[in-house]
Amino acid sequence: MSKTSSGTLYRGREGMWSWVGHRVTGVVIFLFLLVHVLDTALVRVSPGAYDAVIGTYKNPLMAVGELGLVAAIVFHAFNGLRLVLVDFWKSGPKYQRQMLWGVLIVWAVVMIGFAIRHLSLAFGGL
Amino acid sequence: MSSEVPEPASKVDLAPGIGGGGEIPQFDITLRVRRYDPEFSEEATWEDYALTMYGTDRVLDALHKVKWEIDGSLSFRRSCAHGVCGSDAMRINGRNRLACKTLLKDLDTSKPITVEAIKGLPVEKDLIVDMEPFFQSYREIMPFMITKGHEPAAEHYQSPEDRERYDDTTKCILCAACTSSCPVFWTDGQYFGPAAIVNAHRFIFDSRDEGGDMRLEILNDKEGVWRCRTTFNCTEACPRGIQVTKAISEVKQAILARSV
Amino acid sequence: MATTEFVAPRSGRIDPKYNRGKSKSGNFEMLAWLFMRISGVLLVILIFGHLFVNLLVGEGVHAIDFGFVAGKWANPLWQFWDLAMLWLAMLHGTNGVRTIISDYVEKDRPRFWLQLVLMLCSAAIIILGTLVIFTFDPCIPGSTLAVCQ
Amino acid sequence: MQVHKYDVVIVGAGGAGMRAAIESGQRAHTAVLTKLYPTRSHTGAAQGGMCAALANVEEDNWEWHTFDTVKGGDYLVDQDAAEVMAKEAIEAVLDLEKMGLPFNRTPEGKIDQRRFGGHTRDHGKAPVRRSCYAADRTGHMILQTLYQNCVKHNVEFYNEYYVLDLLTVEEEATREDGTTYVQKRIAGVVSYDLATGEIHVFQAKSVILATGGAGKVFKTTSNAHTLTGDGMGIAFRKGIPLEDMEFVQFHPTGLAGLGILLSEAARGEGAILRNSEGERFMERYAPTIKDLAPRDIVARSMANEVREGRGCGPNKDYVLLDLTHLEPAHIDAKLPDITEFARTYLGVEPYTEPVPVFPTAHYVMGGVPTNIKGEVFQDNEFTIPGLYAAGEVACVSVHGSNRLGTNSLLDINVFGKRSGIAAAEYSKTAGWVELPENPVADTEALLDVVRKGSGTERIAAIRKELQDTMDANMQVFRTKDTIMKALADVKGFRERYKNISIQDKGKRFNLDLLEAVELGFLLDLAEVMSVSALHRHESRGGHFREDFPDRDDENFMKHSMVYKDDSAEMEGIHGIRFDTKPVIFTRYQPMERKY
Ligand SMILES: Cc1cc2nc3c(=O)[nH]c(=O)nc-3n(C[C@H](O)[C@H](O)[C@H](O)COP(=O)(O)OP(=O)(O)OC[C@H]3O[C@@H](n4cnc5c(N)ncnc54)[C@H](O)[C@@H]3O)c2cc1C
Ligand code: HEM
Ligand code: SF4
Ligand code: F3S
Ligand code: FES
Repeated sequence: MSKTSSGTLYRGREGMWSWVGHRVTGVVIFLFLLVHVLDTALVRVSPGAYDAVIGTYKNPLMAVGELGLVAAIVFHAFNGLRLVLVDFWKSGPKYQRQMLWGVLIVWAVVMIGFAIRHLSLAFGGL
Repeated sequence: MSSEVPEPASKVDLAPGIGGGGEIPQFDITLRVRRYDPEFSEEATWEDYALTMYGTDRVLDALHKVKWEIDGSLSFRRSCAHGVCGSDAMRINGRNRLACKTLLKDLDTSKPITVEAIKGLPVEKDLIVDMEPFFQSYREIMPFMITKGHEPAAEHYQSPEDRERYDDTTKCILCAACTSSCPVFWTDGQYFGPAAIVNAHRFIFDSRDEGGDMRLEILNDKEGVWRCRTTFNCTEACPRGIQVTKAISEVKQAILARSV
Repeated sequence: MATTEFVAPRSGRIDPKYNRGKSKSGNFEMLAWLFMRISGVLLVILIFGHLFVNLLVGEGVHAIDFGFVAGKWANPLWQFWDLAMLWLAMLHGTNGVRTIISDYVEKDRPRFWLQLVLMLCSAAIIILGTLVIFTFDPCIPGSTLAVCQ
Repeated sequence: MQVHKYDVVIVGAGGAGMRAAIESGQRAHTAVLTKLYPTRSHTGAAQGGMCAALANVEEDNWEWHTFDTVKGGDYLVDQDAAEVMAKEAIEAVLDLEKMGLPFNRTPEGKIDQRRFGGHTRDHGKAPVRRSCYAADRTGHMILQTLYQNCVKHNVEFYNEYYVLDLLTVEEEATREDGTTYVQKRIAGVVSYDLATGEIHVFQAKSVILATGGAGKVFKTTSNAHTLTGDGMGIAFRKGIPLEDMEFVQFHPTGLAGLGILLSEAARGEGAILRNSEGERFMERYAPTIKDLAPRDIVARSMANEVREGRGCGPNKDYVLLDLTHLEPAHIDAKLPDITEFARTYLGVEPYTEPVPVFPTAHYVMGGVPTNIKGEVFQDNEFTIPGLYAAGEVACVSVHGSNRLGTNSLLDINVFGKRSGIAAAEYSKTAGWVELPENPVADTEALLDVVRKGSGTERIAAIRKELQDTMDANMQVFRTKDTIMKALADVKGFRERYKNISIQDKGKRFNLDLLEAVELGFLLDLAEVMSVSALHRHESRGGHFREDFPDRDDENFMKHSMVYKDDSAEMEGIHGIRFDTKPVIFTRYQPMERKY
């Protein structure tokens, strides 16, 4: 039986790549959330255990990880709003590309602000 | 005919270069085609062809040149050669397009131009895919006008505004460029696909048609419109410029509106 | 030279190559789709509020410890906030991963098992999280926290 | 080899084939065999419209339509057929509308109508709005609508099945006066499944040919690559005559070098033809209506400008269609698709630059002779029971020597429907005709020539030379010498054809093989066209002889009939017999065709 073509990577445009991004970030957030609920659940076990796990979040390396996570959430969130607009706003499909650029700009602004604040807190202690 | 058109002087001066002279630009390209013929090998291979082409040549002309002058076994579908029959959707430099509507000069000719079969449908040979799954989805949405008897004596009446409502989706030539560009369709091939939805849209929003509910029911299926993740590949691939994603959105809204 | 009974191979009469269900799913996919969008919008508020309070106010991540959490959950507003966030995010995420599994896992059996694992995990996490929030008692013996005084 | 049995087999799924299938499919066990997926058929390329005297926007009636058709065809029209067509046009349009075709609408919601070349009120007094249309995509909408209705009625399609042979048997029969003659009967067709390379025999009580035109005989053509006149070629090889094949319509405005059609609507909206000097040269040839003269006159004028050295471009081989004095908004509203063609294919911006154009082979007026029921004639006297033809492949002779714009979409609907009904009704009463001893013998032989050929000639090279010589010698100007040149060339090509080889040796999707077979049909048809043209010592409609520039009703008011006959020998041409058939007159006597 013949098979479907594999060949080169499809060169989709903004719409396709934003979808790839949305999917990947969605899964990443989901996996984090599973872990996050588990670690938060430790508050039921003992304050010591909770503080020990939370302590690892205060490690500068984790701070970078956290930054990535927040980046993922912020992108997923803003792009999610864009998707809602594409679906429910009459001119959404027409402006989907412009809206994606909007998402990316807002994302960058938020992330720069957050990164400065967060990293200085994480590394500098204040 | 239209009298408001000004009558031009019987003789005008043509801009230089229009009336004659001028070289026809000519350039060399490498056409890189994905070949596959299960009669001879299970493996698909890339094959390069060096060609000299002219200014107005299209990818279809390059393929013809290969078939007619270099290797007659290269197989692809084509008919009208000007973008109205929908035979020759293929992946050119990684994107779905009609070979007969893609001018070589609009591509980057310094690099090889890759040509391969559209994705998501079984490849039969070279650039030819099995179109049956595609037409199967098309047939499932009942792509014909449904009226509940009482035919008018002459024509059905329809206002120009009502006619305009579904104009965009009547342009579809069933080329499959959209469906085979859709990342959701590539996954398991069960999604109805944008083309089927476009053709359902054409009837759902036709004021004369009375079968809209049935079609909305069909597209409310788990392989229906809800699988669309608005990636817009379809809209960008459509050679007829149909606003495919928008049409899909309108069908989603219609299903929602019907349920509340 | 026998006349073969043979239906036209490429007309509507072929066996459907598609194994689409015969319209049994009702409105489930539509409701799931709608839920993704509504929960998404709500999550923006919930998650951003959460992140803001946890990571940016005061000393940020350094301030988080048992006492911080305990202090927050003493307030019913935050209790409700986190509960809503938990449920919405988990249902949203689970449904998202469900679509992803059905997209990429084509064979029925593996698809079924993966979905089952996903559902069980999610259910466990949701129940666990809910219990934690509701049964949380900050005043463990010897506590020095303000709420326990 | 597989054998299938159907009451009715339809060959071709363009407008004519599918219109027939909708009728026949509801009455009898029907199969449609088509070498293309139905929606790929060239009916979808038609832009302009479909005429019917609906009188939705102004006074009109079918009798005026009949007159215009007869006059447009330079009186070589069979008037009984023209009457049928004009009368049934109204129902044909309404049928399509009820099937769902999205016609453009008038403000009251009725089907809108617009003007089209040659269609007039009251026998030529003024232009009339008769053409029903759907933007500039009328053919597309017709094709889609018919396909949709075939899906609705569950028509059985055999897609990508190339029909390569008709199965006929011959019987002795007796006339009323006791004399005997040979009666052909149809037993079925033989086809080649492109996907597998297998041969399938279809036994059928009725067969309808609807394979479309043969534009690919010429180099510059508006026709699809797949319009290679298969149906005409197959019928001809079975001894069925071809009627009026010298009449080919050349559309004036094809994109230069490509042949892609720019609809007449462009000139209707005010576009002007210019030569390299910038002159509006139509003033010379048709001083009163200038650029809006009939297609054949405009095409000849353009060719003449080029011939006299006033062509444009590096090779001085085209003229210009100037739209630059029109408002861009007007162009966008009225001519969206064709301006897009100019932009896409020539990179010309019609707002600011004139578009290079040259006449392009467009439509074959001739074809397989039929009567108004669609029954195919085996000679001037008898039809072949069970064999029908409709659409461009057929010659009912509603177009005579020159087809009016919009009359072909009408033709395929009216006669497609008629032949569909007639074929199904016939199959209900008729018995099966025994298949010949070895039904696939001829087809295998045909394919073997190509498959086993180990020569050095390439199909594409021969085809290109054929098209070049037909463009040079058989286009809008013909003389005895050029026709003889074309015939001599074709003879040479035939010799070379025996020495071809193809590179694709497989069974799957072997289009190399089928292109070779199609070239065989093109060679036959080029020869038939040339022989017909050679015998017609007059100029009429699409056929213009510079050595006989006038119409000659006395000697040539008759149809040409060309037969394949291995014993025939005429003016040095072997194997082709030329004959004529009277034209049917009902109401109108020939008058000079003046515009
Ligand atoms: C660019 C263009 C514009 C036109 N505009 C107009 C217009 O505005 N108005 C108008 O009235 N007319 C117009 N015409 C003419 C008109 O469109 C055609 O004459 C008409 O559509 C022919 O229809 P058909 O059904 O006979 O053939 P087609 O639509 O060409 O269909 C032929 C069918 O036969 C099949 N076939 C061919 N060979 C074989 C074989 N060997 N075995 C099996 N199947 C076979 C093909 O697959 C195809 O399905 C236009 C033509 C062109 C080219
Ligand atoms: C912050 C606010 C959020 C918004 C606005 C949002 C929005 C959306 C939307 C609209 C979709 C549907 C996309 C589609 O159907 O094409 C979606 C999908 C998804 N979301 Fe979210 N979401 C948010 C948070 C989250 C969180 C917290 C998680 C993880 C638990 C998550 C995981 C997912 C997943 C896995 C998908 C599926 C992706 C896919 O199918 O491609 N989202 N999101
Ligand atoms: S919607 Fe566009 S891309 Fe899709 S099949 Fe129709 S014409 Fe082709
Ligand atoms: S590409 Fe596919 S995901 Fe939707 S927008 Fe188009 S159908
Ligand atoms: S060949 Fe017809 S669309 Fe390209």
